[in-house]
Amino acid sequence: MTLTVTDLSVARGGIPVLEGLSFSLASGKALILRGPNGIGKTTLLRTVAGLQPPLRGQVEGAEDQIAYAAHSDGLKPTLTVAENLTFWASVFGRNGIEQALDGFDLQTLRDRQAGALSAGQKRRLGLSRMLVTGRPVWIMDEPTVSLDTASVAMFANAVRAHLGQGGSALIATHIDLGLEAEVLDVGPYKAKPPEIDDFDGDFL
Amino acid sequence: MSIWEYANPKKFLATTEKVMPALWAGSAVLITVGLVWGFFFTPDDYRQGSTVKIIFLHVPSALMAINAWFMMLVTSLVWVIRRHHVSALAARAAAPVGVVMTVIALITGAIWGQPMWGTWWAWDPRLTSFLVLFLFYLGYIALWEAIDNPDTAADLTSILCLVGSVFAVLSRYAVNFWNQGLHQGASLSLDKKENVADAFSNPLYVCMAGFVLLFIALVFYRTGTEIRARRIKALMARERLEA
Amino acid sequence: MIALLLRDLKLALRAGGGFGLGLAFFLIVTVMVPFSVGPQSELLARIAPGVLWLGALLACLLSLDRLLALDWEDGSLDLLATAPLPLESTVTIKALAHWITTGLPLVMAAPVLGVLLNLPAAGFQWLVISLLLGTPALSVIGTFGAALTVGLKRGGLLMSLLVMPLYVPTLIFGSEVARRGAEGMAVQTPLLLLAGISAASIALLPFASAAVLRVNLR
Amino acid sequence: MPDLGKYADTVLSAYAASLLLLVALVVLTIWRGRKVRREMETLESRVKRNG
Repeated sequence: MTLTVTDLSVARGGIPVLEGLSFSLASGKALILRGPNGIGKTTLLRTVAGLQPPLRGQVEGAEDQIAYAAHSDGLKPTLTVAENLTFWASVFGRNGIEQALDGFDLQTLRDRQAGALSAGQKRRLGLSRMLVTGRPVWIMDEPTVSLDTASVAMFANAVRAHLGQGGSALIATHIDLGLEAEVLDVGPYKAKPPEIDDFDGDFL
Repeated sequence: MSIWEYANPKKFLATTEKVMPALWAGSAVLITVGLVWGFFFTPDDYRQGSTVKIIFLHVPSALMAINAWFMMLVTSLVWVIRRHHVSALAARAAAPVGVVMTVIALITGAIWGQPMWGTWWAWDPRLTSFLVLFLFYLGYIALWEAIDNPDTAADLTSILCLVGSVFAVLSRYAVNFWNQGLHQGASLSLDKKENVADAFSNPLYVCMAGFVLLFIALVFYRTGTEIRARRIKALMARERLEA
Repeated sequence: MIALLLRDLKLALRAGGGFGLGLAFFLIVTVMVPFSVGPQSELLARIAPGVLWLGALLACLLSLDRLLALDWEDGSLDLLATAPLPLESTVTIKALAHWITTGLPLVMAAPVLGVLLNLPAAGFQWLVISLLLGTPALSVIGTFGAALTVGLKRGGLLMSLLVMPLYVPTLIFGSEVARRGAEGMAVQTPLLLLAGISAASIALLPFASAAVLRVNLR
Repeated sequence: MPDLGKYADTVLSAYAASLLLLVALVVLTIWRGRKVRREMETLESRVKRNG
């Protein structure tokens, strides 16, 4: 199960931000994306996840294989931790949330309403959602925001275990997770603005 | 050489620039001739007296109110299928013209209805349908204005236009069913017996041609404006990105 | 799919879910009508079917802006879009949940409010039948409007502007059934047309709603 | 001026209202068109100078 990206260009709000990106992500591997704020990492991840169409190029092996985690966790404050996870598990056609609760140390919180969790606990719950999806390719956008050191280690362990089972992960992050992972700096792929004189459908 | 070449914004601007003066002049001449002919040189109707002269404004504006929506439907489809930006922008440019035409048709209808039917407004099927059409135009324009990202706005308004067209036709049948109405039948149709007298129909044709030309001129000009506005937006976004 | 429906119903019933607000709005609007038009029972009896239909329509409209906006804000829609469930099913389920939590209670409350407005005895059955047939259309059309405006900061007012014209045929045929029923006239034609509009909306509009939602998620 | 009879007010107000709306539409269209064209030209020259 390999995720292959060829000659990908992505646009934000109609303006190209990154172009000519190619990489592949084999099972058992992780790829860390780096680059300054605003360069288009989130746009790239959303394009790979299939939430927005690419400007050019192809993404192969992503459809129905990916689990996506972004800045917001998709949690309902009036549902309990267990109810939230059970819901996402059944949306992805699976059951069994115990492993996810164990992996992110959420057993003691399982009957607490998600609205009553701290920011870090919410994040852990959001990340544990990746485990219940059963999808092989994890696509994560700044997963460690508001996590403390212990929780970051917990997260790194979860990713390592996932890779050990033949999964893969594409992560945009600034901190060192201590993973054996390739690093891709997207800075050099910043889109070059086209000539100013001649404009066409892109209006540039 | 295919028609799609004009979907390039620059080519569109260059071409319309050339035909604009002819369009403005043509529409001005036709509307002036039609209205002067209609206003000064037609007899009074034996039943409606001089109010029949309102027909030279009422019928062409009503015609354009519907045709403008139809044009928006076609250009929206072109955008959805072929993704030519000029097409989406032309739909956006036509909407306010359609609104003004609808308002003219409604106002002249109300002013005409007052002496003829004894009321400014009646919930007659035709009047009601035009009011509903007016609401559809308002919603369409409001959606364009509300969305910042131009491509998203073009997609959403196109789908609204497609869905709205179906519901507009449904509403037309619904109001027909709901009230049989006071309004006379079509003023011009292939069935000769139904038609208005020849004395009125010739200046009416001139006015209708004039309104069509005026509509084309306005839509071309406004589409050009929308293209430039879109380019301004793109250039500003690009500056922000480079900074 | 069942999981999504159950979650939406659960969320509506929990604290702050807004269940019953539409119903309360329907009640209050109906109660306000005699204050504005006067208490004469013949007048109320004549306008009752139309007032009840309009009240139900407004109550539906009022609850629409939470339909997708909450899931949009907390990121659930992004995640649902990457889930195995097609977006077409997602919006259909959302509309169904909206109907169960808003439309169905309105249908059940309508006869009680009919008593308040002095609705003729013959009208009750047709009022309930017309609402039962018409409110699903209100829910799916409303879901389309909610999908159009989901990304906007103050989408509520704009959504009303967009959805109201789309409600016109349903309102006309629905209240026509209720009115004719109350006056003891034949209801077959508007009833069939109402059923047709509902069936076609339920069958086709989810595709438009899903397309619009995909555009908004980009 | 033709004799409009008792309907003079009706006909004249209909013509006045319609022509006013048409002229307003044309004037607004051209006014906005010119403004946007000027804006685009200034912006284009600025972008070209800087980039």
